[in-house]
Amino acid sequence: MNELKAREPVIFDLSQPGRNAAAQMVASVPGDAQIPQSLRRGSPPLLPQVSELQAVRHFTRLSQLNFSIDTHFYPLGSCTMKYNPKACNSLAMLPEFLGRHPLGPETHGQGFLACMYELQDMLKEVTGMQAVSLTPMAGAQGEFAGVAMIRAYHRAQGDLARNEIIVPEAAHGTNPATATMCGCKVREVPCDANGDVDIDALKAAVGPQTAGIMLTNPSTLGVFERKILQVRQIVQDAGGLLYYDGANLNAILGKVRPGDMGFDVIHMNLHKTFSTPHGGGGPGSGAVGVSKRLAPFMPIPVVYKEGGRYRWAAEADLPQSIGRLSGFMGNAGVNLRAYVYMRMLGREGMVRVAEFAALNANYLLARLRDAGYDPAYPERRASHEFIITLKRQNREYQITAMDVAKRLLDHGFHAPTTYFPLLVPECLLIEPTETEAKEDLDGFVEAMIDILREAEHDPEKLRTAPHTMPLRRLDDVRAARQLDLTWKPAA
Amino acid sequence: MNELKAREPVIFDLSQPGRNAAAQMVASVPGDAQIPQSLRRGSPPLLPQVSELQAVRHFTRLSQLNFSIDTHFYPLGSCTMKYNPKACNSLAMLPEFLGRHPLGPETHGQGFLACMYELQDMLKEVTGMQAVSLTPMAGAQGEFAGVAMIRAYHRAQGDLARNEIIVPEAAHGTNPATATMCGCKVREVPCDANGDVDIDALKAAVGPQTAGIMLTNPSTLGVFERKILQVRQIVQDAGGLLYYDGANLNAILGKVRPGDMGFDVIHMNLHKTFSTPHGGGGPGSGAVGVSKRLAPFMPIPVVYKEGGRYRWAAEADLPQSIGRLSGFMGNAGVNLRAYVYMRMLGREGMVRVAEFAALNANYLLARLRDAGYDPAYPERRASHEFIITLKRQNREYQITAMDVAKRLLDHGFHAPTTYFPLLVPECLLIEPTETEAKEDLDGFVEAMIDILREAEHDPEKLRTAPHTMPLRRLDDVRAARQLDLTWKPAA
Amino acid sequence: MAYIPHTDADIRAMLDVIGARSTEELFDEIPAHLKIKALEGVPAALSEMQITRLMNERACADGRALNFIGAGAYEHYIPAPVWAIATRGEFYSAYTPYQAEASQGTLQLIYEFQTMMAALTGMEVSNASMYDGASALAEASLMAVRAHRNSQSKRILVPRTLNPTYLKVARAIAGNQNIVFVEADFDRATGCMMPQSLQTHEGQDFAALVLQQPNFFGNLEDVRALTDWAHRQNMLVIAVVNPTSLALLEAPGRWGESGADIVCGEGQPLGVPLSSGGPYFGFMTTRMQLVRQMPGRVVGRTLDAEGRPGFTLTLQAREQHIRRTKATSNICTNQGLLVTAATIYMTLMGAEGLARVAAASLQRTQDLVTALTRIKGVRAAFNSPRFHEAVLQLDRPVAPVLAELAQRGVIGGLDISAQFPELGHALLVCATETKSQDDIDAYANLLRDVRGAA
Amino acid sequence: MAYIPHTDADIRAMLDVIGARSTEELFDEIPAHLKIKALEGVPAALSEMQITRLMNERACADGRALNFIGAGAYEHYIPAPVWAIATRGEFYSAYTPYQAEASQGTLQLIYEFQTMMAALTGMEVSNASMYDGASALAEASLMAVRAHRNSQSKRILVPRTLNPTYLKVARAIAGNQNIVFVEADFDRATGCMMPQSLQTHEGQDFAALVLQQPNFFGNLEDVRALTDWAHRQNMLVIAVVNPTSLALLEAPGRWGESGADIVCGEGQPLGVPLSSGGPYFGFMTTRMQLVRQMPGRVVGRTLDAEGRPGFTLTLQAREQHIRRTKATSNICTNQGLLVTAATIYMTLMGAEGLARVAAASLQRTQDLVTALTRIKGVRAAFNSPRFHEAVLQLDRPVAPVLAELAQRGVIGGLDISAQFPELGHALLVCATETKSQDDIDAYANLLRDVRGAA
Ligand SMILES: Cc1ncc(COP(=O)(O)O)c(C=O)c1O
Ligand SMILES: Cc1ncc(COP(=O)(O)O)c(C=O)c1O
Repeated sequence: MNELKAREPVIFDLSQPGRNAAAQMVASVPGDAQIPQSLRRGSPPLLPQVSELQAVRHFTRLSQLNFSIDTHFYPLGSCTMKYNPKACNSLAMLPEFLGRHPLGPETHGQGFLACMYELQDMLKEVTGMQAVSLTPMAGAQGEFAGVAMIRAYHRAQGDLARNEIIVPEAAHGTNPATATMCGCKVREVPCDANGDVDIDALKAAVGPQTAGIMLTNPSTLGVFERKILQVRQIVQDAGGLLYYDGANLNAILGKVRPGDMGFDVIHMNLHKTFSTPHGGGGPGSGAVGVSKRLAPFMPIPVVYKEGGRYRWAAEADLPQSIGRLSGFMGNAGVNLRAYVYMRMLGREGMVRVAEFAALNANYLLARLRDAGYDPAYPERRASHEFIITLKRQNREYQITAMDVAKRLLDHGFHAPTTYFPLLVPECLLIEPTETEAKEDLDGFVEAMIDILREAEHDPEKLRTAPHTMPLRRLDDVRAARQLDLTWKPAA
Repeated sequence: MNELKAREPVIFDLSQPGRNAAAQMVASVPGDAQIPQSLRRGSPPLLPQVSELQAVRHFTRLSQLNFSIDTHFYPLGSCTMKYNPKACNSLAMLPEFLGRHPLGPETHGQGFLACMYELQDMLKEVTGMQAVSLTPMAGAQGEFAGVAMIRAYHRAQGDLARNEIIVPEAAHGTNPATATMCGCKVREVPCDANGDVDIDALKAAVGPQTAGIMLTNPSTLGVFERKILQVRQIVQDAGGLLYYDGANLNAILGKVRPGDMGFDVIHMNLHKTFSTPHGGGGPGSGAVGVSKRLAPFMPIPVVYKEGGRYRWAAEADLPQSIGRLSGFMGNAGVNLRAYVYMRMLGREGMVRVAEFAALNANYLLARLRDAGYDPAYPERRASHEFIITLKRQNREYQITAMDVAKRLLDHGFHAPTTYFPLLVPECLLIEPTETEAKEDLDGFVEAMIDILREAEHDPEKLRTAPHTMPLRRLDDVRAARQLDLTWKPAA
Repeated sequence: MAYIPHTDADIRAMLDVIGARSTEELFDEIPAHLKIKALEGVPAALSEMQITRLMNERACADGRALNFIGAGAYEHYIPAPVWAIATRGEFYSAYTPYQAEASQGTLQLIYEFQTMMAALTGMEVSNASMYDGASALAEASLMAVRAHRNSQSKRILVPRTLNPTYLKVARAIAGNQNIVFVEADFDRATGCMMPQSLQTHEGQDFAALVLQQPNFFGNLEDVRALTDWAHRQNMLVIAVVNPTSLALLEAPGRWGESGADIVCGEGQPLGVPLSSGGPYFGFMTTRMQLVRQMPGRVVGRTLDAEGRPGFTLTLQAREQHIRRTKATSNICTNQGLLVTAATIYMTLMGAEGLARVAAASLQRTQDLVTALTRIKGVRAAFNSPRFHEAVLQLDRPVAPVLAELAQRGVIGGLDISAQFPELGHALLVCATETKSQDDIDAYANLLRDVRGAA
Repeated sequence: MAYIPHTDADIRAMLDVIGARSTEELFDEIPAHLKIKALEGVPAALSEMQITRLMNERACADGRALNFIGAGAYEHYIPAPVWAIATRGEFYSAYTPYQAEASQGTLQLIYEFQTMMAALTGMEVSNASMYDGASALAEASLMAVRAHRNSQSKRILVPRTLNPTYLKVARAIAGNQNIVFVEADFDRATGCMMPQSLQTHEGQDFAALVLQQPNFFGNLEDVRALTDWAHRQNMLVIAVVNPTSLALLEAPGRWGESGADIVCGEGQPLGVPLSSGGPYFGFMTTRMQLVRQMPGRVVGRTLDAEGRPGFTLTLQAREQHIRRTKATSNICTNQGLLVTAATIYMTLMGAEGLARVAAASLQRTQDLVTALTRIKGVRAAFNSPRFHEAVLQLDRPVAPVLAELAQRGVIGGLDISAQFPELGHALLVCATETKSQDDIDAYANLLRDVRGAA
């Protein structure tokens, strides 16, 4: 059992007027006298007033209130919570890299640019695509870049009618949201009972309005899309382009390549497959790989190599580009981390990612099935993740997937993803990742067995879980109804 | 209330043959073939076999089982547990400093040597001594250097009879132990009822055998030695030298200087007064400052500055030196941390250390007295620390100082030093340090008030404390009787 | 096997439980002819020691020249605790706090962040971050169009004094939804928008006016008058601000009569290193009234089953994982770790520290301008009050001068001549509190030299 | 006020409670004429930004030359997790684990460390660290004299192949208790002690024989024969060992018939950076039988009040805070943080990783010797098998050659001519796994150049 530390006051409750972290103060200069009175701030902003020790203690203690990969098994499906090597962080944070201004001269950035260039190359290789742009700052922005390129392509062909994006209903929410943001209509197609795309529905959905399809593979149902070539054929025949949501690339690394399957564009989540840290919500990096026909439309900048020197390629080189998606060149530091990771894996290590992710997922699936849990797709192999559904337990014991999730916290495991994908009732999407040892998987199974026993004999214990966290279950309804989004001084 | 995380298996229990942190492995080379068979190891040492993630998770979780300054108020008397600025660490760990070989050429160490030289200078200034050597690696080694210098001095004077060191009975255990290690006899002298040295006893103790006195000031009783000039006179008149245990320098920084009081040698604990981290037991640095007559005997090496260049001074420069106390030049990185800290405090900040350490100590003493606790020296000002004695509570409620200490852990405070100094019964030696805010002192007082109430109404709760730690009270007697000092594989 | 903990015995035992003979068999649902054999194009694995050496060599090659570029990314001193704490595994290796009870650390920190950003900008609510400043403006533009109650307009008025990259990004992103950005010119003498120059746009239907303060040139716009003008024109006001400057400059929430409606900007100056351009974070704050139109994650304080206060993600009905096609944005992963750093940074600085940084930066830039304009052929382009950036005009092309300076260890600013041809040989410079008088003198001497030599 | 949290209101309230008018009054027990006014000689305070810049400049000035010195401190690659974890506040800012229940992290880690050191050295028990390798030998010498059951001798026999600084330190420390160190010469051809050469000391009363493996020259001593000889002579055997080498070399606990009695050495190679000489840590292991004579802290596993296993400091009756004048040593603060780093290092390396580091270092040094002795006027001094250090003999004084190399970026080894005049122009070199063939070639080419030029 694992207990988190107790609660910690809000930083403003530690504040005292006149207190500060003095070693951080630069000398007072009268610089502000140069600001016209009319533009000056009326009263200082309410920021904390604490000593350096208070700040260090507060945030150190806050950190201890988190589960994280570094402290807990964290099988959050779809998120690929694998070990983030410390070296990736320390090498991306070398002082010269941290100190480089993004608009600094290329002469003073050849080292950095070399890393970016080689990263583009390695990503091309693992996806089988023709070119890569590293600028999207997360998966969703990679999706945006992809759909925008698809639109730009059709427009460049003079085909202005294609503004519909097909999205299988199991897709991650970012897929439909991205299509909308790109000004497209979304047409959802269902999956069949085994988790593959419903081919007849797809056939019915395509037409001259079809801009393309966004396919996640392995899908968020945790299975490989077996009809992928059929899907490709149907969409291509209809004149649509093929978008590959590569968030689950971890599952197929070195086994099969989207480019070889005829896809036009893929986004990768470097913060998943290439193990950059999730940072409590981010940052990520959503690099996109493209086919030859989409290459002219890539988001800029990208890195070119000419005569042994590296340089940024931008508007002048790629006049048809969909443009810039970030103020500079995307999440450079995240890309550096991915670069370091990929170099440490090397060609032989990449393949193992998929193999051991699959081994861990299929092992966990087999053991949970033996323990009495129901796989959502019992006929299928797990990819790097899989779904169990608690529909039966919900009926029999009136416990929910959320109850099980919360009870897992008491056992010292972060919960799997709950209620996603939306189409599987009472589901848990479980992704162990390849970096977890068998013993940890076994520990998780033991906990799940305990929980199932508890569901039978003491379901109330589940419904009221967690019991060992600093707080009991939080009232989300109240949070949304009585919005309290900022701290306010006591009246 | 604060709960620490649950227990963690011993690393060997996580080991599996064949598992490793592969990214850390350099290529296998046949280098060992060059070792004659007769000298080769028979079987590999039993070291852990874990993955990098397992190692990171294990030690991260272990860390969370500690109280520390960064997470808790830690009023451990005599240890000066003040905030360790993060900048001191990061600047001492600049790659060039970390990478410097200690025997590398001085041409490639001028930056480092400049810091050491200036640190020597600043320490001279704050102590009023004539010269400083940074080589002792902790307070106790500083003491050793000091006593060795005193002996060397007498010997150089041809006075071979002086081999007795006078130590007030309140002294820290390192004082008598050091004198013994230096081949001296120890003569203890008592303190009077108000915590000052018993002058009559001192007079009786000195003689032609007196090598010197080791005086801690403020003493470990938490009070300033008011008769210090008398003490000096008596010892000097008897031909002895004066050693100043400066572990409590924090209390007098910028207020009074041992050199001005006529002392011949002082050791400082840079890990106390100058806030280098305590690291779960160390490292420290026990720099020594000396008077003119002891300067020729300083431990080597020290840094000289000549014509704008810095260099090591060693055997050739100081032929009378007591010699080397470490393989290179002491805990260089600790000295760097102290240097950074002192530069950030500056001349104005030094004085504040003593002022606010005294303010916090006297405030805490006043409040605890009001709360019903008995100061050991009610007539005296606190220095930077003070003693309360639980003799009365022990009699009335049969609770001990240890019970109170353990119960404090449940309140989220590290316990003060217990049962030291040995001559005050059931004592707690409390040192808040200047970096703690009033609110934290108040929180500590609240806890002490609660505990006193509990002593009256529910003393068993104290006797069985702690209750919220990962473990209940540990059996020290068993630990010493049934020695289990290394993990052994299950038979 | 790097980062794979499996022993041979583990593999055998696991395959047995699965009922497979080899790991290869686990991929039997992939059409066989699609499978590849190997990734020939990826180099062989390096040990951590080898990649460390390689990265160190590359970093050293890039060096640490003295930098005087700002232009949207600013070199401020970052207190040592900031990243020492932000990189603690518990922050670094956690994800979006979906399980609130096991993520109170991240959640409470975001709540504190929201409070600080709301305070700094003078607004009521903040989200938990956007990708960066530029994309935040794109999102703010979409939000303004969505949120405007009395207008269906998809047109947004932007000053030419806006960072040109921000406009590009806003167009690249919001352009897909047919949002049109109309540029309003600036006054050559002041380098600011002038209320008069907006007269041509009066009475036209715009969803919003964008105001950048300080503007791309570093000049201070008359945001009071502009805000009031925009509101009279039935436009919302989107403020794009530098957070450091807000320690001294009026909060957007109090611009003019009723304040800006949406505030966004680049959070990088708040404790995030330059790092070649990212990861940074965008921020966005707004009025409570518009909170349901705001994109991005939001944390709220609530109670647990025993009535104790705690924190949780809230208003998720705006987000893509619930609302899908109807979401306020597609953003999912955001810039959490940078928010962590910024929250620690703001805590350590406080209002006083931030004001000192702002004032020192302002002063330093002033000193730099003074030093450089003493050189023949160098003059200040504008006569407005400014924050910590300035445009200089040279008597010759900027690029070769910068190249020469760079070779001698000084990165002398950004050549903006191509983007603003009307300014001639224009150089945008910035000096923050990190630059000493010696640094400024070194730059000036070098520039004098380089000019002399040329 | 740097690091002082007190507000004016706090100060007033606190003085009120104390009943004092000013903080100055709190010092009224100090004789007035002793008080000083100010510390004029200390420079004014620097902000963290300023000292950061200063330290960076100094570090840069020192640079990062390619280093081939060993001589007791070895440049090995340190995995990134080691210091990322060791500097976590909970390890870094805690103290000696006096309150066991609130210090299980440090305590368990030390227990794991003790286990690893005992395993590596083949002994039964380990302490929780000494200051460094040299002082550990001094303590081991004192311990041997104390612990010897059948001898009152205060004499200790040491080989001249022992690191000369170790001998100096042992003399400086143990000499005060009249311990006498007698040196035994080495064989010129092998650079090792020879059992025969000890014959002169046969039958004399010594408390112990010190054996360093590998010895100061990097050569491998015949520790089996020497250990057995010493035991026959009624001496205890103190082994001084390089921990990395123990991945390949026989553990001292199994030297000869009955093994060494006390093992000590420098722990630095186990994950501690060179850092100009410290902080490092000394280690010491011994037989269970001698545990009560061992200096330093020791952690034991015990049970809590509910019978659960946990860790605590034990055998404290040996230590200064209990035993005072009768303590085994005066050591109090030790090198805890370095032990933390070493424990993480050993965990990440495992026996396999450590063996690879050892083998690679050995091979690299071999390659270096091969490359350098191809140069005219450079030859290997000894013909023994060695670990990862070697003595070369040059045909000219070493110092100017080294100075020239250093100026060109290579720190070419340690000049030991003065300490060992019988070896002529002697240069001690070391290459660890961190050196590539390119590095070695670079050194060789440079040396060839330098010799050519001279
Ligand atoms: C399948 C899938 N697609 C897209 C995304 C969106 O990626 P991001 O969160 O980086 O924007 C995710 C992850 O959250 C995902 O799991
Ligand atoms: C008064 C006093 N003297 C000496 C020492 C010994 O210092 P160290 O532990 O650094 O050896 C200490 C600290 O523990 C002390 O408090």
